[in-house]
This record gives sequence, structure tokens and C-alpha cells, in this order.
Amino acid sequence: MGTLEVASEAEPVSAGSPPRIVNDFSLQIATVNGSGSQTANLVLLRSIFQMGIPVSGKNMFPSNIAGLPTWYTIRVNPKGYIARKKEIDILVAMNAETAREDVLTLPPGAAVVYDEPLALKGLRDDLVFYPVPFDKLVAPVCPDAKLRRLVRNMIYDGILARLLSIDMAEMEKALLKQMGKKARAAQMNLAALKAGWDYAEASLPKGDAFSVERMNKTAGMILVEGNAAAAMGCMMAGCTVVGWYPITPSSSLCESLIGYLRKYRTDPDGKATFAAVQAEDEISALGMVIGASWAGARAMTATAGPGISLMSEFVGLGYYAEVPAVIFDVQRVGPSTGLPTRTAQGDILTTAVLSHGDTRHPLLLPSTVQECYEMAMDAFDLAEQLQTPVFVMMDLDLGMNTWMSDPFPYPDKPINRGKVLTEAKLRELGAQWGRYADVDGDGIPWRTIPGDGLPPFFTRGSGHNAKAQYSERADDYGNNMDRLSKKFDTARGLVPQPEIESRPGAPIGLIAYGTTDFSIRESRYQLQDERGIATSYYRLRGYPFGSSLGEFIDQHDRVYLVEQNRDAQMLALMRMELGPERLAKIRSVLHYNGLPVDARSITDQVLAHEGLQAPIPAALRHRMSGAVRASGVGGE
Amino acid sequence: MGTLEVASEAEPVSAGSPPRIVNDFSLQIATVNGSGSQTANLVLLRSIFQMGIPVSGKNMFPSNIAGLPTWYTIRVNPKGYIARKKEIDILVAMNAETAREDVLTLPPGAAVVYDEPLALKGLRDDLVFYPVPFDKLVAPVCPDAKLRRLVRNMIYDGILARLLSIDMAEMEKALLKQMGKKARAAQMNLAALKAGWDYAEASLPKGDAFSVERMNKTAGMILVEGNAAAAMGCMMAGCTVVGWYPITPSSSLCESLIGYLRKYRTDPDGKATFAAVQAEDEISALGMVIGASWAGARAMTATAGPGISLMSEFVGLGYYAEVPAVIFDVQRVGPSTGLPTRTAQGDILTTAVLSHGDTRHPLLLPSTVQECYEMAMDAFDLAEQLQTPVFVMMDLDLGMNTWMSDPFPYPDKPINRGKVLTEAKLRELGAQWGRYADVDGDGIPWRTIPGDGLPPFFTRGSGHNAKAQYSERADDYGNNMDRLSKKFDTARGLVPQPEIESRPGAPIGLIAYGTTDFSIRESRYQLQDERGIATSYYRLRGYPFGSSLGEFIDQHDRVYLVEQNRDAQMLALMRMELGPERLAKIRSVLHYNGLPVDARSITDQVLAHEGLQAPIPAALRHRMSGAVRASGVGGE
Amino acid sequence: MAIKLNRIGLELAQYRGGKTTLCAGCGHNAISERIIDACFEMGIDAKQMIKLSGIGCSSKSPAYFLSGSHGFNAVHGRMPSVATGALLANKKLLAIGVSGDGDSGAIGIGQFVHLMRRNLPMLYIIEDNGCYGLTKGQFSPTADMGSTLKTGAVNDLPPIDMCALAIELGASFVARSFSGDKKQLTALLKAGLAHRGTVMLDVLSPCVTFNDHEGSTKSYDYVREHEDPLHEVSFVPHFEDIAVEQTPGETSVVTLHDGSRVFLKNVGEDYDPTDKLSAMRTLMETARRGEYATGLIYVEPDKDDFCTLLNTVDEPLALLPQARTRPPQAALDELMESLR
Amino acid sequence: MAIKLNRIGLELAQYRGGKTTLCAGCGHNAISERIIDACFEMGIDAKQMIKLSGIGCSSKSPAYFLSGSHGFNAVHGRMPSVATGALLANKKLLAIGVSGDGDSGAIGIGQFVHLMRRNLPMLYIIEDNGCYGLTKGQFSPTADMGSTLKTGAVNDLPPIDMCALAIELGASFVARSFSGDKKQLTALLKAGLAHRGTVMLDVLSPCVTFNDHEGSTKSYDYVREHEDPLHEVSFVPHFEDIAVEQTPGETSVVTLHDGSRVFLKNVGEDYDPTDKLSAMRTLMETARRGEYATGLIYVEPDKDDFCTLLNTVDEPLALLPQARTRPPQAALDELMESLR
Ligand SMILES: Cc1ncc(C[n+]2csc(CCOP(=O)(O)OP(=O)(O)O)c2C)c(N)n1
Ligand SMILES: Cc1ncc(C[n+]2csc(CCOP(=O)(O)OP(=O)(O)O)c2C)c(N)n1
Ligand code: SF4
Ligand code: SF4
Ligand SMILES: [Mg+2]
Ligand SMILES: [Mg+2]
Repeated sequence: MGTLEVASEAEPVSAGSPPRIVNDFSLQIATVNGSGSQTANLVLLRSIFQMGIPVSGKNMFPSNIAGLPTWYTIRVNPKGYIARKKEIDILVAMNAETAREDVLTLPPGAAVVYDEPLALKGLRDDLVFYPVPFDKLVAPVCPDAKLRRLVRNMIYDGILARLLSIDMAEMEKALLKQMGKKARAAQMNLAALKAGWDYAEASLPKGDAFSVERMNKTAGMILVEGNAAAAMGCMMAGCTVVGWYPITPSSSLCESLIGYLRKYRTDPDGKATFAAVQAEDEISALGMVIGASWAGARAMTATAGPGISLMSEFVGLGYYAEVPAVIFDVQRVGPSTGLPTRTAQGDILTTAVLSHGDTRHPLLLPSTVQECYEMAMDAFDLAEQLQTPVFVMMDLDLGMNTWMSDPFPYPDKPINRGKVLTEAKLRELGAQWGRYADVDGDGIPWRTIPGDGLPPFFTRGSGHNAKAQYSERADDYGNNMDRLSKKFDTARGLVPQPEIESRPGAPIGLIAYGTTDFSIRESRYQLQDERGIATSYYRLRGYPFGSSLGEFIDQHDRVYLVEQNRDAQMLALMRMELGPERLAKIRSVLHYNGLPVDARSITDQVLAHEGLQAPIPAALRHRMSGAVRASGVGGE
Repeated sequence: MGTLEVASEAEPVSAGSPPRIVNDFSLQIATVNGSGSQTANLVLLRSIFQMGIPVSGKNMFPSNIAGLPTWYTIRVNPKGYIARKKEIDILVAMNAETAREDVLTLPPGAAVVYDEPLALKGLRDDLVFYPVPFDKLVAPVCPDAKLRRLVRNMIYDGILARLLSIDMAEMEKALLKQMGKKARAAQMNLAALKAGWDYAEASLPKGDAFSVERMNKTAGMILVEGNAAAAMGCMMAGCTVVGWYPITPSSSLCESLIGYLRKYRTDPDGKATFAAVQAEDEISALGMVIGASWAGARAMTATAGPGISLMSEFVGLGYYAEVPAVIFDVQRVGPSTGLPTRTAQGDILTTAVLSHGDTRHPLLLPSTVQECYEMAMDAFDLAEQLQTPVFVMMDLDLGMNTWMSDPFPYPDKPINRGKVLTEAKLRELGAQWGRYADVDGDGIPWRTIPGDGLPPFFTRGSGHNAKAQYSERADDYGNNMDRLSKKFDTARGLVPQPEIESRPGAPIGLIAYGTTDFSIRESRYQLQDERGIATSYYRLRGYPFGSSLGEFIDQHDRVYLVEQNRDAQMLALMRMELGPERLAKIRSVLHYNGLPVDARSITDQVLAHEGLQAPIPAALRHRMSGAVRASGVGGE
Repeated sequence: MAIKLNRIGLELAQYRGGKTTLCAGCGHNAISERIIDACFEMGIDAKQMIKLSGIGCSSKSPAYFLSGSHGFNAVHGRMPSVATGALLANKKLLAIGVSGDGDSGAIGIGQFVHLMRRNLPMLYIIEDNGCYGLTKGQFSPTADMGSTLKTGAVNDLPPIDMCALAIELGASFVARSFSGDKKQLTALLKAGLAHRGTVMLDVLSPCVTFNDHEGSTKSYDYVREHEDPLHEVSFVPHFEDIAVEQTPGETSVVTLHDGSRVFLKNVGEDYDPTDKLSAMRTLMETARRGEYATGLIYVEPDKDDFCTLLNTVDEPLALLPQARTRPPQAALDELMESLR
Repeated sequence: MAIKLNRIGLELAQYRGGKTTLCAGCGHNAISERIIDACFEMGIDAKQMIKLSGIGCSSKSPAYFLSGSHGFNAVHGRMPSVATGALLANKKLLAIGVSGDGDSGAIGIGQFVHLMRRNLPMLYIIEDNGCYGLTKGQFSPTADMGSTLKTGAVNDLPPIDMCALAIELGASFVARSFSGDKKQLTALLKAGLAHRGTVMLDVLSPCVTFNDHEGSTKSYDYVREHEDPLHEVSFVPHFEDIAVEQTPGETSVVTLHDGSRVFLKNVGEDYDPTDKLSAMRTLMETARRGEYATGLIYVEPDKDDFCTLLNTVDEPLALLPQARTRPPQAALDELMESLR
């Protein structure tokens, strides 16, 4: 891998004597949404993936349906660092509206494949330009003019195959997989692919440094979006009731789930072992989940920030009446409607303390698609074990983008429904039993379920005693609230525990959660490799926090908590319980511009805090990281 | 005042040789709601008040309309300590359901006036019992049997007047004021009052220690509930639009406001300078307020916890689109429906960070009825100055109970509508102006109002730039969010500043807000008087915090933050911004049982923290403070 | 003499609940009594019944009947979604929801609309007093134009006719009654328990404390004087087959899906409760006259209910074992393969 | 040749807005064009108009017309309350609200119901495509039974007829039209701008991207084939007095409170838009036939609107000076005295 090592560090220079940069670049396709480029983009991603090379694909799309600028970015990296990277090395410019700015923000040495009429060549002389007459090329392969808009995208795949030496066989295989049954469409696209390859072969002499070479790092792996992964988890968790209301970026979670359930949870006679209802809004969606969970079903809903706000009152009921509920928050940029198609970790604090009065809620924090799958199952178990609403905090980057992963393991433990009373248990407990009586000392009571024939009780959001009787007594209220606190302490040991990588003697510890993980891994490499700074890493996977958090802080001189929001929301939760000495060690590294955080932004901020000058112009502040793009519409 | 001093410290002993305890006791009337005792209770309160003696009246009522136990407590104190006190010195037992438990929780030496048939005398021998044949006495004075249920209450006023030597003239005056025009009713009640006095005179020899003596501490003062005071403030603030939805304990705020507006804000021709609408729910109520404020009105709503949760999404819109809104949260006990007729400070944290995404909201924290009046006016000014939703955090104890106060001063400053653009200002700013442009460096932009003829703009909760144009650009988003943070910093200097009482050299500092103030004052007296511990006091009046907070902490060795919630919510907000050294000094004193916190609970907890044994049995834990009462209904 | 037992051998007392905390004389208490009667006479198995409500005096009442059933006093106006979820989880449960005119007409109108539209199989009772009792008597959306509060305030907005709305939206059994009309209310409740689909029963239920005065159109006096029954309702459950002699043209009969029969004896001109349009006309005209049409206003006995539409397995979803709800290894393998 | 100017001397272009970001061919774009035409022809003063909406493709459209007016793109389903507040603050403003069938029929149905009930003076447009466009085409509550998604999924719930609901609830001007029916839509929009009270205009507006396929009952083809106009609508504003020759029995006229006139020329049997019941019947029957009755379905020209009921001073509350909104010292003194 020596060459690669060298290659990946080599500074790209202006065309002429190109050093080879193998399997290490970001490729971006700039187009407009609704132009059907998604197929071409996924085929490109998949073909590189099939060549055994680590990749990721991110779609940056506008909050409308068609006609606005969209960017699809593929990160290729030999070491498996597939977080977003700021610099774009290869640009495919298909959108007149943004082509100019797109080109101007490229680093020297980048390659630009563009639609000839856009005439971009003149813009800069430190880039390698590849003009392509898309319309000329598409006409012959696609007689039906109406279909050309779609098919022409396949042409740039052919061009790139040739320029980057992507194996055409893999391209074709990927295309056929993508097309599925649509044979005729497949033929047309194959022709377009070929036309692109031929044109590049004939008219585009290789002038840039980038190319791919087969590796063996993706054998057996899958490509999937976090929402689909979470949906599989819900199905395997035995979810029986889905109540939902569409909202970007969570809709595809419930929609994939319903698709899987139809396929794998319908009996031969056509009858379903699930019920999925599109509610009239989020309040109703959660109401259905709470009603269903109360009646003994495993029920879930998925939403985004605005839905979380609307669910606030019902979440308080779930907390106080102790009804399980599984809620996925696929976070997007707030406040309010915000940027519905951009990513953030901005709902953490509000969600942890959601609803009026004294409340606290467990949060599960998946970083990878596999954790979306696994924590979905954890969430159903936890919601029933703790008898309370449980939140799975995903984000748009994880939920809607395409990630590599090892295949998901079949669950190794049976479904855990928590403390559901049985005849036997009731006989054992006898008079001790009360719906809200803490007979086990862990703050978690035993419940019965309507229709189970066991003693019924009256569920309410108003004051009640251990026997679930209405009460306004000061002692009943206080005892109950103290028990709920105890229950939340019990949760500390039940939520997913952190993944800790301790470097003995490292002065610096990094803490992060969710999708920030991908950039952290790369940033740690940068700190070590460029500055010789060793770091430990605490990947938080659940709230409430466990004792390991404090211990980790104790083991380091300085700890950086990296999050993708403005107000250091997770830090706020830590501040509520950590002692002063520990707090004194924590510094906050923030990123909040709607784009997934990149490793360089983290590295630079850590270096700045450490009093070391960052190598890149201070002008590129963390917030501003990433090519800043116009997708706003003047008049609006 | 020597006698008083002595008196008030004297340990009441069992009847026989009663030491005189003058103007220093708690009197409680135990009855059922809907039995019309409220008039009698207020007449009693008012007559003592008219004698120049500091009093407060608290109604502890159940969350239903009629037939359940209710306790009305009057605290009389010569030094003006009128917070709730745990011990009841004089009980009027009218309710068979609770009489037994009520009597058993009394301290030795207490007096019990009771309805003869309840036969309570036998229960204890360390109390002074006064049996009264209410039914026998009421018949002659109230021929109409249907009215007797109401009138008989006035009899205990007469009894107490005689036993406590309350001036009958004051009683009659208070009664006539209470009755207003209802002459016939007044006559009947006067007769009942007299009948009670005569009966006590003839058949109830004084056996207890308690009595009142005229003082001069209430001259010119008023008696009023916080909700009414806040309503007056809203009217004087020039509020023009009210959108509300009924909820205990906030309903009477809007209802009094509407009453005042009808009376003082209606033109001779019957046309109103206000519009008040009972909305279909809280979401709609706040929507109306936001729509009205956007269109230039001064608009308000009032609610309680459940409403705050429901308003969450709209509050985020107000924050991000920068629309003023005034929201009163008259806090009750949560979570969920909780205890609707009990008091708490439990919505602080949720409200400060209400709604998804990065949001922060100013909170105003009135302690007294006068501050309800003044901060209501501040709230309208602040909401327009800051162009954001502003919350006035009251509680049930302040809003619904009756408090003494100096008369409210007429506002000394004109209404401040904040940065509303004018022709002239626009000419001055020229092209600089943009709806969301920070031209003054304080983060606060200039707005125009529909119909004002100035440049219009498009208001939205989605991403926008300084010109209010739709934008998904990373830089536009980041810049805007940073400006909002700056604006929130500006708010630090604009919200009501704390009231600080520094005792030079005092090692201990106390921090509190809202109604806790009354108990803090008494607790400081107890600490000083009983233990010789001097304390300073920082009464927080607004959020975000000012720099004085940190300074106050620096000036003391240990700081106690006292709040009426389980999770130390205000402390959580402080922890988000205070440095480690300062946090190291803060300890939390909590009270959360639905009853207003009492001084003794605070004193005991502070002493315990200070390592000093509290004088009262540890059994009485803070949460359990106050006679614990049953008002739950078995079957329910 | 022996206490009367119903068909499952229980006595009336076993259908009672906790002691009411509502005002003496409140219409809601009378309705609770009728529910107890109806469930007793129908021989309902309390363990298979659930009671749901929102928030309000009316919504407190489920605690005062059938203490043998699970109850869920949810949040204000949101009982419909909770009931929907519960029935999705276990379609075998018999659900009775109690709401108020504020709970369903104001904050809850959105969920009300969509529950009616789904024709969710449940008995949905609105205890309608034209005001917010629990918050001390403000007007609710069913308050009639011109009706006054004790304070003298006059309502100047038109009322929402919850029955008309329910019919318009698709509820398959819509009726109105009066808490004081023991015979009619009990018959309608029993029919409602037998019908499969949404039974929306708007029961005029005076608030003696805040809305029973002169000038109120929801007072006992007003309702008694202005109740306009469409017919005499009697109910014969499927498990009794009594022959009811009916003079043709005089009495019509509606047969419910389970074979139970509702007999409607004309009082004025005859009325066909299966004709949607005439139902709407009747409601409009009686309302215009300031009267309350009571009885079975509209019924569609065989309309598919929501749970049937969902076509789930026969067992309650809530009680399915892991073997039925966790797909086998093969399913996961297939999924993984499709992603390679 | 000179550009046409309207009665306040403005040209059409001055009523335009920003460039649309909706799909080419989306019905919503056509509606925006009609709104521009109508406002131009009515000579609306944009500075006195406000545009409000919720969230959705439809709700984005206020940004694409009348850039001279303030706009408020609120939160999903809550435009009605924001519009209500704005009009309470300033009753002189002319308000136009644009919503979608999801925005108003699903999450917003509660606020929709209460706005209609209040007869709030505004033009309330639902751009009705039977689906959630912005979230990629799920069914909305106005989707017809049996209508299919591109995926083939079939809708098995009855649609909510927003017009029937609006009439039932008290809206005083209820109409339905089609984004493709330029003449009818423009006439109804102009009449709507002239009417004082709630104008609920449900405009069928096909979603070309997600709901324009075979099997959809909201596609251009389906709507064109099943539009069933009740009459030919033409509008003569109060400021023009054109004599419109009307053959009696052929054309009926509705005069609005400002003197403007709506002429309705019979196409089939004649139709009386002031008869609530026949309006309901017509909606039921056409719906049963799978058709869309379009035109002026119901109108009550002189019904009091909400702002009138509130009886506020003539000036906008928002613009009252302190002298009018802060009571004098005497008032406070009186209050204080009453508390002594
Ligand atoms: C979210 C929320 N808002 C307001 C309230 C206060 N509240 C309790 S009951 C009620 C109205 C009850 O009226 P209705 O449903 O007609 O019941 P009734 O008491 O008249 O039987 C209100 C507004 C609440 N509990 N929750
Ligand atoms: C509270 C909330 N829930 C969900 C969404 C997501 N969302 C945006 S638009 C929309 C539906 C729009 O449908 P419709 O009103 O019919 O407008 P259309 O796009 O069809 O014109 C939804 C569910 C949101 N923005 N806010
Ligand atoms: S207040 Fe009215 S509704 Fe409530 S219990 Fe009393 S009578 Fe019934
Ligand atoms: S998705 Fe449908 S509704 Fe949205 S803009 Fe496109 S065509 Fe119109
Ligand atoms: Mg009611
Ligand atoms: Mg739509």
C-alpha cells in the first residue's frame, strides 16, 4: 500500500505532470433535482464499491421537488475515511445555474467534466477540463426524446469510468442491479454508458491525477441508507404498530418499514401481523403509538424536529403515565422549518427534557447504519423495560445518505418485553403489587395489559399513587417523582454503552456521538499523522450517561466534545451532572452549517484550542466549512 | 414590639395557662369546594388585613368543581413573613372526610373550631376544642333552607372574631365590601356573623393562646391575586390582542384582563380598542398572538404547562422568524396533567430551550403581585425590543392566591415598541436595511409592519438571508444563527435585573426566584435569629443571566439555589454557562410536593448542607413538608 | 328476593366504578349510570372492554363506571388517537370513549374528524353541556348562538353540530340523546355497543353548576322543552329473540351486523335513518328551530370499519409471539443480499 | 402599443412575485397566475394585502405572486390561526391564504374548522391535489376512495369534502374550481376578493410529479373529464357597472355586500347557491358519481364576519397610539381603590 500512502499525501498540482492519486478523492456531480441523475450517481458509487474500494455517497438536495440545484458527492478513500471532505477533486458540472461558482471553489488540480455548452474552460487555468457534448451523444442511443433527460446522465458515468479507470464490467453490473426488471431502460442506459466511455476514449486525453484501483476492502459488505437500516431493525424487533406522519428526512424510514412489513410480515392468506397508519399529524401519530403500546403492542413512529415539538405534550404523558413508545428523530436543521434537507444534531437538549414539568428521556445515539439497525431493536426493548418513551436520535446524513456496512447480524437475543405481569408473578407479589409500586427497587413497576385478564388499572396523566388511584396527596406525588428519578438512574446501565478507544498516556480525549464519528476517526488520524498528537476517543451511544464518562474525562488533561449544533447541546446535558473538575477539562467543538462536519474542521478547531496554528487560512471558519453554495432562489 | 417578639417565640403549650401569641399564627379552614366558604374566608382575611396586620391567604383546592376537600389557610405574622408555614395553629373543621386527619396533624396547643356533630373533642387532649352547632345557629338567621349551606360559613367568621378578638366593625366592613350590591345576601350574612359572635361570647370560653391586635403595617395597601395583577399590567402595557384557551391556573389571568379591557378600553360608542378571542386550543392561541404581533399588535396569551408543550412548535417559529409574543406560564405541578391545582416551578428548563433546533428564550420571573403587574409591561416591551417570544413564569401560588401589596404605580415610561422601521430610519439606513440585517451590532434587526407602506418582506420559518429571502446557503444559515446568539446576549442587559441583598462578610449566599422569595426572607431570618448565620440574597428576576450572577457567587463561600422543582431546573441553566469554580460553590435546595415551599424546609436543608443538625425530626423530609393531605378519591 | 344476574351471570353492581367526584346533579353522572345499565344488560365482559377519555369533567367519568376495565384518561382532546392505537394493537377489545364538547369540539376537533372518517369501531360519547365545566364554564364550540353565560356574556358564533359533522365525515352510527332520557339513552347505548363501526353519540348533559340557568340553551329546562325525538328507540340484542309486534308504517327496524335489531317507532312523520341527506336536512331544520333532534339520526350497518380495512391477522397484534413478529434468518439474508 | 393599466394605474407585472420553484406544469403555478390576474383586474393595493400559508408546495406559492405584499409562510397546518391574529391586529388588511389539502385537511383540519366557523374575512384557497406533494406524494385526506398512488397503493378511506365541511361549519362563500379552468377560476377569485367573510375556495390542482397518473382521481385527465360546472360564473366588480343581459331563468345574480355582482348562467338544471341544503345535496350526489361540482357552491352575502362581530374601533388595533391603549391614572387609581 506504499504507493497509496504516498499518493494520498501528494499535493495535487496543476495539470501537466500529474502525480497519481489512487482511490483517494471526492467526486461531485452538480445537477438539478428531478433530472433523474440519482440512478447514474448510485451506479457510479456502487461500481467503485464493487471494486473493493471504500466509498460513501451524499446527496445534498434542496427543499423542493424539481428544478433546483443538487449536489451528489462520492468520497473515495483507501483507508476507509468516508466522512465528507471539504475539497472536491472531480466535478461533473451539469447545472448551468451553479457551474460557475462550483468551478471557482475547486482546489488546483481538480478535474471538471462538464456539459460543453456551459463553456467553463475559460474560468481557470489550474484545473483539468473535460468538455462533453451530452446532447449530441444521447440522441443516437435514446431515440425517444422524452427519455433523454434521464438517460443522458448515464453518459457521465461512462466518461468517468474511462477517466478514472473504473471497470466497465462493474459499471454494467451495478447498472443492471439498479435497473432491476426494467430491461428496456437498462439497454438504453447501457448504450449511454458505452457512448460516454467511447467518447472519453476517443476525445478526452487523461490530464488529471485521479484514478481507482481494485482493493479488497468491501468484500461481503452492503450499501444502505440509515433509514432503511432502522426500518429493518424495527421489523426484526417485532414492531406491530406504526403510526406516522410524513416529514423529511424521516419519511423514508416509515415507508421502507411498511415496505418490509408488507413483504415479510404478511401471512400467506394476505393478513398482516402489523398495522401501519398514516396519521393526520404527529400528535396523532404519537397518540396512536401510546395507545397501542398501552394495549400491549410494540409501536413506533418516526419524525423530525417539528414533529418532536408537536409530540411534546404526549411525551410528557408517556413519561408520567409510564407508557412505552419508540420515537425516531431523524434530525434536520432547525429551528422551526429551518433547512429541511440539511443535517444537524440540533434536537438533543430539547428532546432530553421534552415536555413541561420535571421530565427526562432516554436517547439512543447511532453512528452507523448497523447501529441504526441494532439500536432500533434496543429501543423497543428499552421502551418496554423502562416503560417510557425512548428516542433514537439519527440525522439526515445518516438516515438518507448511502453508507457501506458489514451485513447486519441476525438478533442474538430474544425480544425483551420488560415487566409485564403474569398470573404467576402476581401470585408471587400478592398485595405488594400496584401498577406503580417499586417492588424491585429499580424504580420500574409491573404493568398489566388490557385483555390479559389480569387486574386492570386506570392510566392517567394526573396525580396517582402506587395503586394507580387518583391522588393529589403531597406524599404520593413526591414518592412517585422520586421513583421516576430512580428509574432514570436504572436506565444509565440499560442504554447502549459507549465505545471507548483509550490511547494510554494520550493527553487529549475526544467525545462525539452520531455521524460525527466518521470525521472524528479521520481527524484523529490527521492529528496523529500531521502533528503527532495521540488522542483517545469516547463514542457516546446513549443518554443518560454512565459512570465511564467521568472516568474517561479523569484520564485526560483536555477533552473535546464535538457536536453538530450551535448551543453545545450534549455538553449542556453533561454539565447538568458532571463535577466542576471534570467540566473544567471539557471544551466544545461545534459545527452548524447544515453540511455534515468534515475532519479538517475538527482538526483545526482542536489545534486552535491547543494553541497550535491551523495550516489553513483562518478565513475558512468551522461554520463556513464546505463550499458554500447558493441554492436559494432570489425572488423568494 | 417587645411583647410580640416574645410572644412569637413562645412555645405554645396545652391549654390551661396560655401564653399570649399575638398576630402570629396560621389559621386553616377545612371544608369542601363548592360549599361557598370562599366569601367567609376572604372576609376573615380582609378584616385582619384592615386591622393593619400582615396576612396572606392561600386556597388549596382539588382539581374538580364541587364536593372534594379544600383547605384555606391564612398566615398572620407581625414581621410580615407571610409565606406558607407548616404548622397550623387554628383549625376550623367543617369537612367530615378530613377532620380526623386534620386534627391529628396539629401541633400541641392548637385551637380547633368544629362542627359539633363531628365530635372531634375526644381525639386529642393537647388541643383546645370549640364545638359549634352550625346547623342550629344558621336556621334562625337564614329562613331559606336552600341558602343555609352558604350562609353557615359566615358563622365561623363570627366565632373566630370573638375568639381572636378581631374587630367586628372590620368584619362587617369586609363583609359589605365582599358582598357589593347584594344587599339581601349581605343582611343574612351579617346576621350569621353576629350569631357566631354571640354563640362564642356565650358558650366558648377562650382557651387557646392566639389573638390579634391592631397594627399599622397595611395602611394604603391592597389585596390582590397575581393573575389579576398581571392582567392590569397587560392592559397598561397597551395590549390590543388576546388569544387564549382556558387552563387552570391561568384562566383567571385572561378572564380578569378581558374584564378590565371591557371596562377601561371600550370607547363611548361601545367599540373596543382590543380584540380578545377564546381560541380552540393553545396552538391556535399562540398562532393568533404571532399573527397579531407580526401585523403590529401587542398580543399576549396565558397558559400552564400543557399549553407550553403544545406551543412548542410555534415558539420555535417566533424565535427563528423573529416575531414578538408575550406568553404567561402560570406554572402548576407537572409532568403531564399532573396536579392542576397545586403549585410548582417546574417548567423553567423546558421553556428556556423550548422547540427543536438551537433555541433560547427570555424568561421573566416575578416574585410578587406588583412584579406580575410590572413585568407584564416589561414583557411587552421586551418582546418587541427583542422581536422574539418572551415568557413570564408565574406559578399557581402567585397567580391564584391573595397577596398584600403596595398599590401599583402608574407606568413611568412610555411604551417601547422596539425597532419598527420608519420612513426616516429607512432613508438613514438605505441599502443597509434588510429585515434580518444587524445594522446596529446588537443582533436586533429592524422590522416593517403590514399596511405601514414601507418595504414588505416575506416571513418564514425556513432558511433565510439578511434580506429575508429564502436561502439554504451554509453561510446565510450560520451567520443568521450567530446573530440570534448575539441578540440573546443583548437580552442579558434588557431582562429585569436581580435584586441583591449583600451582607458584607456573609459566607453564605442564597439564590431564588419567583414565589420562593417569601420563604427565603423568613428562612434568612430563622438562620440569623436561631443560628446566627448571616446570609446574602440574590433574587433572580430574569433569564438570560447577567454578569452580576457570577460576581455574587464569587463573593460567597457557599451558595444555595432554592427552587420548587425536582430537577434543579434553574441550576441546570446556570450550569450551562457558569465556570467550574463557581459551580463548585452552588448547592441545590429543592421542594416539590405541590405545596408552596415553607421557610423551615429551606432552613433545615441549608443547615443540613452546612453540617448543622436541624432542630426538627429528619422524618419530615423537605418533600414531605406540610401536613400531607388526602384529597384523592378512593375509587378513582 | 334474588338479585338480577345478566347473561354472563354478573349483577349490576359489578359494572359500577369509583365514587363520582362530579357535581351532584351533573348530567354526566346520569350518563355513567346509563352506561352501567347498558353494559350490564348487554352482558359485556369488562375485561375485554377499555374506557378512554380526554380531559374535562366528562372525561373524568370513565373512572366512575366499570372498574373491572382498563381505563385511559389521556390528554386534552387526544382520546381519538389513543383509542385508535389501542384498537390497532388489539382489535378484539370493545372500546368506549367519553369526551366533552370542549374536548372533542375545540382542541380535539382534528382528531375527532379523522376518527369519524376512519369509522374506527368504538362507542364515542360526547357529554355535551355547551361549556367547559372543569375550567369553570366558558363557552364551548357547541354553545348555541345567543346562549348566555351566568356572567351574561352572549355567544355570537354558530355551534358546531357534532352529529352533522360525524355524518358528513363517515361515521356509520350517529345519534343524539339527553342525559335525562333514561329509556332512549339506554337503548341507543346498547345499540351502540352492538354496532361495528364508529358510534358517535352526542348526549346533551347539562352542567348544573355553570350552564343550567335561564338563557342557556343547554339547561335541563331548555333541553327538556326542546328535545324533539325522531322516533321511539328500542333495542333487541342478537342473543334475545323477542318478537316485537310492529304495525307496518309505524315502526321500522334496523338490523345490525351481529343480528341485533333497533326498532324505531314513528312519533311524527316517519324518518329513515339510513338516508344521509335527510339526516342532514333534519339536523339543519331542527337546529334552525332551536330544537334538538334526538334518536338514531344516521346508521349504515354494514360499512367496513377501520380495523377490518387494515386486514390484520385474527389474533390481537399485541399478543403475537416472537415467532410471528420476528422474520427468520432467511428474510434478513435476502435483504442483505439485495444490498450487496 | 401601451401596456394595460388597472384602475389604480398599475400593470400586471407589478402583481407578480418571485420565480417559482415548483415543478413545471404544477397546478399550483397556474393558480398563482390566476391570483395575479385577479388582483390586477380588481386593482388591489398590494401594500394593504397580506399573503399567508402553511407548509407544502402549495404553501410555497405566496412567494410567487404579489411581491409587493407582506407574506407569512407559517408552520404546517397553522395558517388559519396566524391569519386570524393578523386580521385581529389590522382588520383593514385584505388577507389571502394559500394552503394544501394536506396542510388544511390533515394537520390543519382543527384550525380550518374553527376559521370557517368564525367566518373570518379572508380568501382561503386550498390547492387540492389529493396528495402531499412536498413529501413526495403520500395520500392526503382529500384523496378519493379507490384512487391509487404511483406505487399502486390504493386509498381505502373516504375523502374529506372540504367544501361540504366549510358550508356545514359556517363559511359564507364556498366554491370549487380547477387550476386549468382559467375563466371560472379568475371569476371566482375576483368574487372572493370582493366578498366580506370567509371565502373557501377549493381548487383542484394536479400534482404532475406524484399524482397525475392513470388511476389517480386528481390527475389533469381525470379532473378535466369529471369536472361538472354548476353554472358559468362571471363577475362584475362594484366599480364597473356593465349591464349584463340575462335571459330570466337562465342567469341568476348574487350581489355582494360592496355591490359587486356574481352572474351565474345555468348550464344544466338551475342551481341556487344560497340554499345550504341543496348545496350539500349537490356535493353528495356529484361525489357519489365520482364527479367534481365546480362553481359557486354556496354563498351568504350578508353574514356577519368575525371582525365585525368583535366590534373594534375603526382604526387598525395595530396602529393605535399609546394614548388610546394605555388607560389614564384615574383608571388605575379606581382599580387600586377597589382592592383596598
Ligand atoms: C392542553 C390542555 N389545555 C387546557 C386544559 C384545561 N382544560 C381542562 S378540561 C377543559 C375543557 C373541558 O370541557 P369539556 O370537554 O366540554 O368537558 P366538561 O368539563 O364540560 O365536561 C380544559 C380547557 C388542559 N387540561 N389541557
Ligand atoms: C409539523 C410538520 N409535519 C410535517 C411536515 C412535512 N410536510 C411538509 S409539506 C407536507 C404536506 C404537504 O401537503 P399539502 O398541504 O397537500 O401540500 P402540497 O405539497 O401537496 O401542495 C408535510 C407533511 C412539516 N413541514 N411540518
Ligand atoms: S362543573 Fe358542570 S360539568 Fe363539571 S361536574 Fe359540575 S356540573 Fe358537571
Ligand atoms: S411535487 Fe407536485 S405539488 Fe409539488 S411542485 Fe411538483 S407538481 Fe406541484
Ligand atoms: Mg363541556
Ligand atoms: Mg396536496
